[in-house]
Amino acid sequence: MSTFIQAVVAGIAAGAVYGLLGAGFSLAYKTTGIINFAHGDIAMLGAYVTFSVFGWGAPLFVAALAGVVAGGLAGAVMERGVLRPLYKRPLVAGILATVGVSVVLQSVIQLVWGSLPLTLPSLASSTPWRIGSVAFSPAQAVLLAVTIIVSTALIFAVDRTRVGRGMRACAQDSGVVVLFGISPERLYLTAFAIAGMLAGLAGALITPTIGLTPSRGVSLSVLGFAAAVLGGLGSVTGAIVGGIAIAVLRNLASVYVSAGYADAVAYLAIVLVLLVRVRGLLGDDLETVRSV
Amino acid sequence: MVSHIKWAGAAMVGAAALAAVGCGGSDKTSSASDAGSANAVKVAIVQPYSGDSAYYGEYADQAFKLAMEELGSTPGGHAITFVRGDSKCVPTAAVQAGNQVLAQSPVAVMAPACSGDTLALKPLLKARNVSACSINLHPEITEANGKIVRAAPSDAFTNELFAKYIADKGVKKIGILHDTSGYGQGNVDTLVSSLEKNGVKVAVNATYDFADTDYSGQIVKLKKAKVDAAYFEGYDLAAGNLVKQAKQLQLDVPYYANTNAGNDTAEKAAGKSLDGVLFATAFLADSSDATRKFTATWQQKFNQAPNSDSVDLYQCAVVILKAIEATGKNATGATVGEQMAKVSAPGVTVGTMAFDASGDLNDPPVLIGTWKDGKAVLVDRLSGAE
Amino acid sequence: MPATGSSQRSEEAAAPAAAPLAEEHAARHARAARRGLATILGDRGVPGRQRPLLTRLIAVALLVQVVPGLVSGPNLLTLNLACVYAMAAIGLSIVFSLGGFVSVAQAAVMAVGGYILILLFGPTVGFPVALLLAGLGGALVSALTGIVGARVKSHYFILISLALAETIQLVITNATSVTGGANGVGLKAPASVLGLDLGLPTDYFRFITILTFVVIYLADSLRASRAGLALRAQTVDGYLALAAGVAIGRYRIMATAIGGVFAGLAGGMVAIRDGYLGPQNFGLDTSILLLLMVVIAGTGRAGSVVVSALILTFLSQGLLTLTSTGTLIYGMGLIVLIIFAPEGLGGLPRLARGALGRLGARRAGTASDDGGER
Amino acid sequence: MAPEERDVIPGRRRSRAVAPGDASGAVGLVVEDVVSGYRGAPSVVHDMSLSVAPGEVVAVLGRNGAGKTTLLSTISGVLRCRRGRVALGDEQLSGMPAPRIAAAGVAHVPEGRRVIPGMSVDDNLRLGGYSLRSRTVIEEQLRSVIGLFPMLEPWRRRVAGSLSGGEQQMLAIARGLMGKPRVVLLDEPLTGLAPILRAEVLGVVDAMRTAGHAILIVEQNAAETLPFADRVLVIHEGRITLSGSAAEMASSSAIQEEYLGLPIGRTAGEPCPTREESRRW
Repeated sequence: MSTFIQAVVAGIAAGAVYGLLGAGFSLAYKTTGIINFAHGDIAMLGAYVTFSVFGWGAPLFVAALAGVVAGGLAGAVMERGVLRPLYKRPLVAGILATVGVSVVLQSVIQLVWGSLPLTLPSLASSTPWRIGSVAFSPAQAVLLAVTIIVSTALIFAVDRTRVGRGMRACAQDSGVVVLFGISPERLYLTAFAIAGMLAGLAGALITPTIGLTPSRGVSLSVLGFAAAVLGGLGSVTGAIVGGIAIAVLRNLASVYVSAGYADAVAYLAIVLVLLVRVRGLLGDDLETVRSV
Repeated sequence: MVSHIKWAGAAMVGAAALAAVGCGGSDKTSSASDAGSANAVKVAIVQPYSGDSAYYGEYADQAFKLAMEELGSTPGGHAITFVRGDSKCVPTAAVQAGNQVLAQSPVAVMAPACSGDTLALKPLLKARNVSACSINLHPEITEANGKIVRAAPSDAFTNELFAKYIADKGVKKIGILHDTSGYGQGNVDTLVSSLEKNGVKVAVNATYDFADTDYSGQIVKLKKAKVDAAYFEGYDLAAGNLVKQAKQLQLDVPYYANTNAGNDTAEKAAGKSLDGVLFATAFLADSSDATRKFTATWQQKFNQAPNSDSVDLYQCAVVILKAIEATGKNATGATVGEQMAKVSAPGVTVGTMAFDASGDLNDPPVLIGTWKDGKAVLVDRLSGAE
Repeated sequence: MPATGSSQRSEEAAAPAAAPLAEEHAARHARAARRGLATILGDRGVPGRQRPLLTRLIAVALLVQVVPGLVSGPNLLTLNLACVYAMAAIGLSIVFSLGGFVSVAQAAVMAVGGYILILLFGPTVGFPVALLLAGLGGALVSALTGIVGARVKSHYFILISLALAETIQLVITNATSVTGGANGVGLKAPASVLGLDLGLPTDYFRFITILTFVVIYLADSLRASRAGLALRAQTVDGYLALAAGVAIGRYRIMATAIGGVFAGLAGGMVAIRDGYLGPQNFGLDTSILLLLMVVIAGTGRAGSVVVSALILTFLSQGLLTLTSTGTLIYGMGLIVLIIFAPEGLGGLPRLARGALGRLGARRAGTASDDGGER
Repeated sequence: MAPEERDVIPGRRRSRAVAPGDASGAVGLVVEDVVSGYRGAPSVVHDMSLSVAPGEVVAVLGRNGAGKTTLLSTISGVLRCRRGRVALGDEQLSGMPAPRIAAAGVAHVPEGRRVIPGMSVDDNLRLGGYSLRSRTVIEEQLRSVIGLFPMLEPWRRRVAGSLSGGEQQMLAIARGLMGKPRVVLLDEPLTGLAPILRAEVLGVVDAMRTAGHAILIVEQNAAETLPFADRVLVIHEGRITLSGSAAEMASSSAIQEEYLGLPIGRTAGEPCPTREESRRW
């Protein structure tokens, strides 16, 4: 039993970051309909910037903020420079353009920081507390706390604020919202900037655990995308739940089924969920209605 | 549905085209032309130059740079041109890169740092009759009368000694985590068989993916199996991350690890968690006069600490340059290869590098190291003279 | 779809709402049908425009005779790879432009074909049989995505195909005893067919060229067939698919299966080309590269897919090696191409004419009539 | 161009009630010689001129494809003016992007309602007040708009997509009023509604007029719109072919003809009987 609890607890901590990644995915998708495969690379960029700023002597917390800002900037630049001409084009054009951005970001990271793996210290100690026979470290606690705070703020912003409402409306009918004084273009920019900031944050949070390598972004993108889809594309809450579900599932699968096939088990579960519930776990009705 | 006529038509296209080929006959490409002028030779460096392992390419270039400064840049009067292939640490890319650089008839090859790449290259080397120097640890890299010499100890050799060392420590039941890379598989296969020979039970032998970000599931699995020791195999970052996460999840048993746990990157990733982890390696900066001297030189020249990979690559560079030097005027893949097999050159991890019939180092070094206060220190020397 | 929305309307409101809804539905239908028809008629891939068989035969014979004499060394190897990719990309273009699926599993389907060939081909199973089985295996795996994919929506399909691709990768890397794991597996025997020694790049080129032309021919025939017509119409508007019902669903699965055959064959030919197969060869990056070939080709026609496969293979082989600067240029090139060539390579001539026309108009001082939606 | 003498139906003079979107700055909408159409297609609206004063309802009648929706889209900036100008009082609207025109006080209630189906009625309304920015102002406006549309009160938390057609139309109009507009453009507000609901919508239009909004309403349903309008324009093939006060139009036989369709053979270029008159608008 304690093994089970330990696997779940560790999964929740790891999944929180996937959830953050997924939330950024969902937000960008919700407003623009574009799936951003450079999301993980923006996260890595944020992490590398965090690394550099930390290296210049700034406190880790400040460095992480710099990473968040860098992520936001990258998201905004990408929206302005690459995606803007593509909104009226088929889905696949936007997606492939983000793949192009991913390639560009990877090579920029490699040119600036080199390919040698780098590391970043944790925001908090990784010496674990012991609760019964379950270990849980301050670093994991910080990670979880940041995720909860950020996602709560994000959910509030999307649900309750004027701009959040605009984003949701824009996702459903970008043609009509201009009649209310909403500029979809500005909202797209905002969405990608916020998504980029979320990615940067996720990058700064996850690198103490995984270290920095230029091409790590791809696997982060895949994780974030899976989390967002499982949770229901477009739902921030869903993305967080989806991320945690994936991590817990992987952990349980590697303990009780097979470590090598843990990912396959997780994917199988996702496919099954999608077959039963087309809109994902928490996706809104709109997802079943929307055709691309 | 596509009509049957269409498919029949397609078959006709195929048949007719084949007939066209038959009439034309096939001209065979001339393979491996001569090496060119007596003075200029090409040396191929097939390494990952892009992607996550691109630093190996950088190490290889640095290794040759240093070796040429120390041994002269024109061994035996041959001006050396380097042809580079990007193996990306992906075996099929290595085949592709190998095909492309071998088409330029190099006299020797610096084999890729990733075992899988080199394994994939082996048939090409044979076909082109070119020899390579490798730093791979995978046991199947070398073979009797093969085309590869290895400037590092084989994992088969290292792990036989390491397994006995682990058994002597009183370990009865061990859990192993390793990645699915070619190196990881080879490393663990040899370790497992040696451990079992020494009466150590391998309770868990789980894998993780190179791209994984979280190993908690696997580590919890070790906890569940109640092992009394853990062995972590992983490339630099993973080696450190595994140890750190295991400590975080309170897997309170002695840890053993492969050579990468002795790299600086691993230490940076894991910090103090690595203290006390015992790893088997061929190189420790502080284990002999030669290694200390080499470390100082490398550090000063390239502004970074050398690790077992950069040392081994340097040794390979030395072997290749020495072999070219010994060849005399007629340097071809075949003649340089002959010289590589019987080279006798000063090494860093071993006093003198010389190879046995299958291309493995004579008296290869096996050191047990650990981390203490941010420094890798020698615990024991299981093989190899200073 | 509106139908879903209507079921949630309150009971008392159902009566007034139902009428406009039905009207709207009918109008959409009509629009969809018109648009679908327009695309089909406006498409340049209609049967009447297909080149006659004889011309194709002569072209193949010429290529097969001439090219091996002109191209050699690394370039020929890359050319061979381009042909392999072209086959897989043509398969993907069927999945994409006829099936309407955005799949990132095509490389994994190739892997299935490749491993089938390399594991079966040997003294007991001949090369042609092994290659056919490779195609069949690809078809089965690809059809699986089609069956599952028919039940989910496009963004979700990407994840389904991703899941399949990753699972196939996992099986290959973990089933070490069968597949050799990450170290890969070598070809057991040299392959030859009809007197061609496929170990030689020149003979390999001859064979792959013929194979590619067969694939082109089949793909174009499929597009021109009745099924192809229906499929093309349904990708333009899902309402058509809805109207046509079951038949389209079956056609879409068929499209994925045929796309899979070509990928399976291509995978088998990778094994022959390298004499060696590893899981890394069929990663997400390869799938994305194939998807790029399809999108950059623009039209669904097999011929233009081959052209873009040639260009992208040489670009990626040339730029992706040795330097991160090369990768940077490659990435930027992709972005520029996607943004500025909305109709792919096929649209470039028109784009150029348009640009020239605008330039001419500006010179002449006439304001272009550019009013419209922002 | 100054608004012409208005053909106001006596008895419809209203007292200024304090109402949502109080259009106190008494400026009307002016459209001058506007040419417009869809991107990459020939112009649909040709040299159209009209004006709507505050507290006035102007109805535009015309068949499908006559250019009615194009006209409204051009005023609200969804389509760009190819020539001519649109102004609200002294403020030139043409050339501004649509969101800024909306913020300047033009509410466009589009054809087919276009409520945001997945969002609540409240959220839909708040969206209408997007350009007001201040949260308190939006909430205040929300209260007064709900006051004007009491039938929305029970549905406030419901998802807009689940409302009936009539309710959605009310919501769409209410949403338009949220932004305190001076001009309200209504595109086919009666289409697809049951007779009772149509009367209700027209009642709301009347209330808006009372509040002093300038209202431009586009309809095919002449019979029901006419009694409510102050003035009527009939457009055909993108040109104004008939215009006049609602009273005279209602009695005109030409309107019947126009509404049913022009006799074949008469093109827009030919002088219509009322062409002289139409120029004034």
